[in-house]
Amino acid sequence: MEIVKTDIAIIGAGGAGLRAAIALAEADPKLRIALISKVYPMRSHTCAAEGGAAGVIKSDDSMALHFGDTVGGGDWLSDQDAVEYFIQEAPKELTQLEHWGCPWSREPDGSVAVRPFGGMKIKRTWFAADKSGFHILHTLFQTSLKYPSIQRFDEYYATDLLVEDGRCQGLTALEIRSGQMKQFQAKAVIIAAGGGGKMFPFTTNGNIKTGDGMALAYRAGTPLKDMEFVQYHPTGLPNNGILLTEGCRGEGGVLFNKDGRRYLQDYGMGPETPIGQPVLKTMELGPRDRLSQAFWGEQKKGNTVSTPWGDCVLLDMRHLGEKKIDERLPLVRDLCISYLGKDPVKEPIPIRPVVHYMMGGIHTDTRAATRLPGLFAAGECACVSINGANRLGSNSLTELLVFGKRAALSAIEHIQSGLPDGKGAALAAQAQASEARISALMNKSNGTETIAGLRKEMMDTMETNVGIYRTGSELATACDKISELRQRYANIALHDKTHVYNTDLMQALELGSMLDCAEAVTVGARDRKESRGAHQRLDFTERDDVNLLKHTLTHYHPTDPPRVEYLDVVITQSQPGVRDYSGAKK
Amino acid sequence: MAKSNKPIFWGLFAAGGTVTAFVTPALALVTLFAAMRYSPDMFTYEVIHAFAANWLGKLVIFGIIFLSLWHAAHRTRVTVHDFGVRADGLVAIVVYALAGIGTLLTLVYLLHI
Amino acid sequence: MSERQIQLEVLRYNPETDSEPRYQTYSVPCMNEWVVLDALNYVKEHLDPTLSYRWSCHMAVCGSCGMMINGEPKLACKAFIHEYTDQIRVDPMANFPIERDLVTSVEDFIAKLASVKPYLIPKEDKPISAGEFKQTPAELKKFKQYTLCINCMLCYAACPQYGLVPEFLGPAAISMAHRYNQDSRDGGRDQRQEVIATDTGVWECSFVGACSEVCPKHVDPAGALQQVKVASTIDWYKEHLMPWMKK
Amino acid sequence: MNKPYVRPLSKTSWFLTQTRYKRYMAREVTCLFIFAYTFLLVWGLKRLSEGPDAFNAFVQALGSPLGVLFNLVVLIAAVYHSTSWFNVTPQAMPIQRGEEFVPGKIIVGAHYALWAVASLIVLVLGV
Ligand SMILES: Cc1cc2nc3c(=O)[nH]c(=O)nc-3n(C[C@H](O)[C@H](O)[C@H](O)COP(=O)(O)OP(=O)(O)OC[C@H]3O[C@@H](n4cnc5c(N)ncnc54)[C@H](O)[C@@H]3O)c2cc1C
Ligand code: SF4
Ligand code: F3S
Ligand code: FES
Repeated sequence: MEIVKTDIAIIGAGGAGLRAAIALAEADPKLRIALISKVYPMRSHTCAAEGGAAGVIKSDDSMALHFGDTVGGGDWLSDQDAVEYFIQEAPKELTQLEHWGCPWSREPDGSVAVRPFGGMKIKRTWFAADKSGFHILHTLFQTSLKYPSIQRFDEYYATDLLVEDGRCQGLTALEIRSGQMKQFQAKAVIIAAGGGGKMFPFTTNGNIKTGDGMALAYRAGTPLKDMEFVQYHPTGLPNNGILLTEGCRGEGGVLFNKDGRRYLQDYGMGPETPIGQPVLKTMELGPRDRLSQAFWGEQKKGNTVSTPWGDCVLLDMRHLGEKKIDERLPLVRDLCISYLGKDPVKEPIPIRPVVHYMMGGIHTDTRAATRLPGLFAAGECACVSINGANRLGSNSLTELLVFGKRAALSAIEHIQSGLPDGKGAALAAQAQASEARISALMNKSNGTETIAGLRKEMMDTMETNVGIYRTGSELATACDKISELRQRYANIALHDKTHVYNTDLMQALELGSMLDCAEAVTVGARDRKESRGAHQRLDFTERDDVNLLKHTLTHYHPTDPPRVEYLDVVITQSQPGVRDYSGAKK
Repeated sequence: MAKSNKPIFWGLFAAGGTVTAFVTPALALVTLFAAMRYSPDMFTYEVIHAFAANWLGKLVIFGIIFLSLWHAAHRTRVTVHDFGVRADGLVAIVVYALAGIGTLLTLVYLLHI
Repeated sequence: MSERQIQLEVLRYNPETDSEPRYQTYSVPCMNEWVVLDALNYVKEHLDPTLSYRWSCHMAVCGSCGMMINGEPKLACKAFIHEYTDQIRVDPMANFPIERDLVTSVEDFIAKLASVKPYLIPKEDKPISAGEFKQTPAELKKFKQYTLCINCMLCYAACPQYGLVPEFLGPAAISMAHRYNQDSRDGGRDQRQEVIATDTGVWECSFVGACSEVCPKHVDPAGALQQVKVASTIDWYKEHLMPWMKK
Repeated sequence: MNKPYVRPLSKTSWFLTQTRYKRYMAREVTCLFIFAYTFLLVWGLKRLSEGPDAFNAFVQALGSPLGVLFNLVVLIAAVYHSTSWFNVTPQAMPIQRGEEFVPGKIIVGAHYALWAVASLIVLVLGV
């Protein structure tokens, strides 16, 4: 097996991975950096982010306000020391991107423009029309081309971490193009492999978001945190889950039920604000969890519109007018016309909540370090946690930057701490075991389970039992089912025996990752007997700050369900309070 | 890779393309009328000669012919390439030589008028 | 949501068993609102798990699903079934070597993109603490269109000059250089000219215009390339006829 | 093992594979006619410099069926060249006024208008 020797290996070349790579290259041009990604960097799902990235820059804003919005939005499950660090770094990182050429939208005087976003009290979301993530990703990717020390391994699928002497010393990866396994020996590894929304059938997430990074760390023995918090975005296209950015509502779009009522006022987010004059943190500018829950309420009351793709409510943007829509939301218009055949300039768009983001992920501290020395994580796959029980829109893109860089700096500190040389033979043995696992998977001919079949059962389970509102019995069913699917996974059949670009094999590996993550989600949800943020239980409707102002940590077990541990939330300034999204009252 | 010297020719090509786009159809129409004897007293020696005898006229005629030649020459070079002939150096010499000769002759004739 | 039976004719190539590509036809029940990518996914899930192709976002933004659909370079996730008859032919992107099935090798494009220095080379140094560079909406608009490129390479699949002369830098790479050249914050044009104003750079383009016709993001690379030619020509004449103008 | 397959592309007949390539080649080939026509003009100039008889003989020769046909073909080619040239000018030379770009249609329209004026002048002078 070919060995690639490097100083720091990064798994994932989305927003977080690229930011980390650039930070490493800038910190020390002599560092050897291996940037490993299963897709070409600009294909990473950061490209799909539309709305924008939050950071305090305008004079009417303050760090304290961003802090308050984030912690309240996260239903006090956020670690406040992490949030403090995050909001301090946010404007610097967004300005840094500007210096790298990101085409942020501008005010007439040439300064960067900001837009309102759900759950934010002040306009503080930097945006590049409605293609913010796309521009961030391409700016980072293109900037990374400046640094010769960043060696890219595009279309390499990371399969296992190498852990020896209690620290992470590299990984194995499959070169997809050739089907060959490669061993990467590194003094530190940063995982930035994105989220895992694909374990649900109806999601804004791309095909590549299969929780690989989380599963890699999890299997290597470092716990996953708060996995039960899965964010639904309230405005997805009903037929395929394509996201209509929160910017739609930020710019003044409103939500109606089938009777033409602005129903959000019936869910504690009123009073109704005049059309075309959105008020921050009120009505349509409430947070995602509340809006998605309100949809569920309307559906139960029979107030939704039925469409060929299921029950919907209507997002009306007509009053914004063609000019504003074309300037601020061109992609949204294009997506509605192309994929639904409806023009938001002319008619309201049917929408429904869709799985969007995972608040949980690899447990890291404020330094982006995991519990495994030498292993760091950043981006959606990590859980620092700044997002707590519910992420505010536009905090994630910023998080990629802030903690991508942080992970890089921590990794450098780690390798400068005087590490002993790795034991080549031991690492090679692990790498060989990893290779053997893959080739066994590929060569098995007597499997009876199909990838597509198991995947569908997993998705159905997650959708029916682990949705916006959950109950103990459904969650118990889900836990059993996922655990069963994990057993059956061992009996999977692979039809494609070709080494070159074997997507069948990739899907099998991805399914493995998703099942591991799904188990952490279901077990975490079953055991969290309260309602907080995105985790709402019909059998425990209240938030329980006495017993559960805590993070869930799930520990992997190869055959059994995970072991669950709880960890106190870090509170520095803000004691749990009431989340108030009826700002218009005051 | 050094910067190309194609701009010399491309500049002429572009200027020529614009000039021919504006005047060649009309010119062709005039000569077509003349060829078809559309009207006996058009395109007469006297009128044309008077035009070409004057310095401004000479300049206009030279400008049109010069730019048209170089426009056509450069595009011919590309077109020959597009038809699969890969001897670009040789083709370039031939077409630019043709345009050069045409330019020279035009100058000579104009000075004789 | 009507359903139609579509005959999907896909070019297959397995480098380990085939000496050359061949077509394979799948009969796929398609919803009318589907895109060709949905049909391929149907094949992969239900008919033939060995079919290989790239995709991710399903919303025409990641740029991975470029292929030839009825001979036309398209994003499979933006090729609507209802725009086709019941017979659809799918080929890997033209002008690129086929790695396997619908997967092509794109290293050449990536290397070319990297070669044009597609990043901001700032006119002036400015520390982060001094805040952002000012840029008016008009200055932004000047290059905005060229930032929309998703690197899908459909323009390369459409450009015959790239097919005929593989060394050609090609539409998207040169447009990206132009994007930075046009940015009011940038001062790197001279460096990029060294790469793009060459014989295998912009001068290989004969303004076929196919690139802009197929570009799913309306980047108009053909326009960008002509603008680069105009600017390079002005450079040349300035340099040679008015040497005193040189910096 | 990797064995990328390169599809053959004919260097001499590639342009037959797509309509847009045929349109392109038609546009490129106009230059041959413009080339030839310009030489005709040079020839005419020579005859003009040789005096009225020579010039009249030249005009006479133009009138042959071949001459008429040639002029006709050139006319068609030249018109095709003009339209294909003007239609793409906004791409090559966009004009930004304030924040917005002048719509391509206006730039193309202006060229067509100017074309009409130029043609009129040539016709008035020539006829
Ligand atoms: C449609 C949509 C809109 C959004 N809009 C916003 C918004 O407006 N504002 C906001 O703040 N957030 C938004 N988000 C959330 C945000 O975009 C994501 O959380 C963020 O982009 C994730 O970035 P990342 O770098 O962590 O991962 P990604 O960009 O997903 O990148 C993951 C990387 O990991 C690699 N990878 C994964 N597995 C492996 C493996 N096994 N081996 C090797 N490489 C691997 C992939 O190739 C990829 O390069 C949005 C999300 C979606 C889906
Ligand atoms: S210019 Fe257009 S066609 Fe070419 S790569 Fe970019 S987006 Fe794709
Ligand atoms: S198709 Fe090719 S030749 Fe030029 S205008 Fe576009 S790059
Ligand atoms: S799947 Fe992303 S562009 Fe088609």
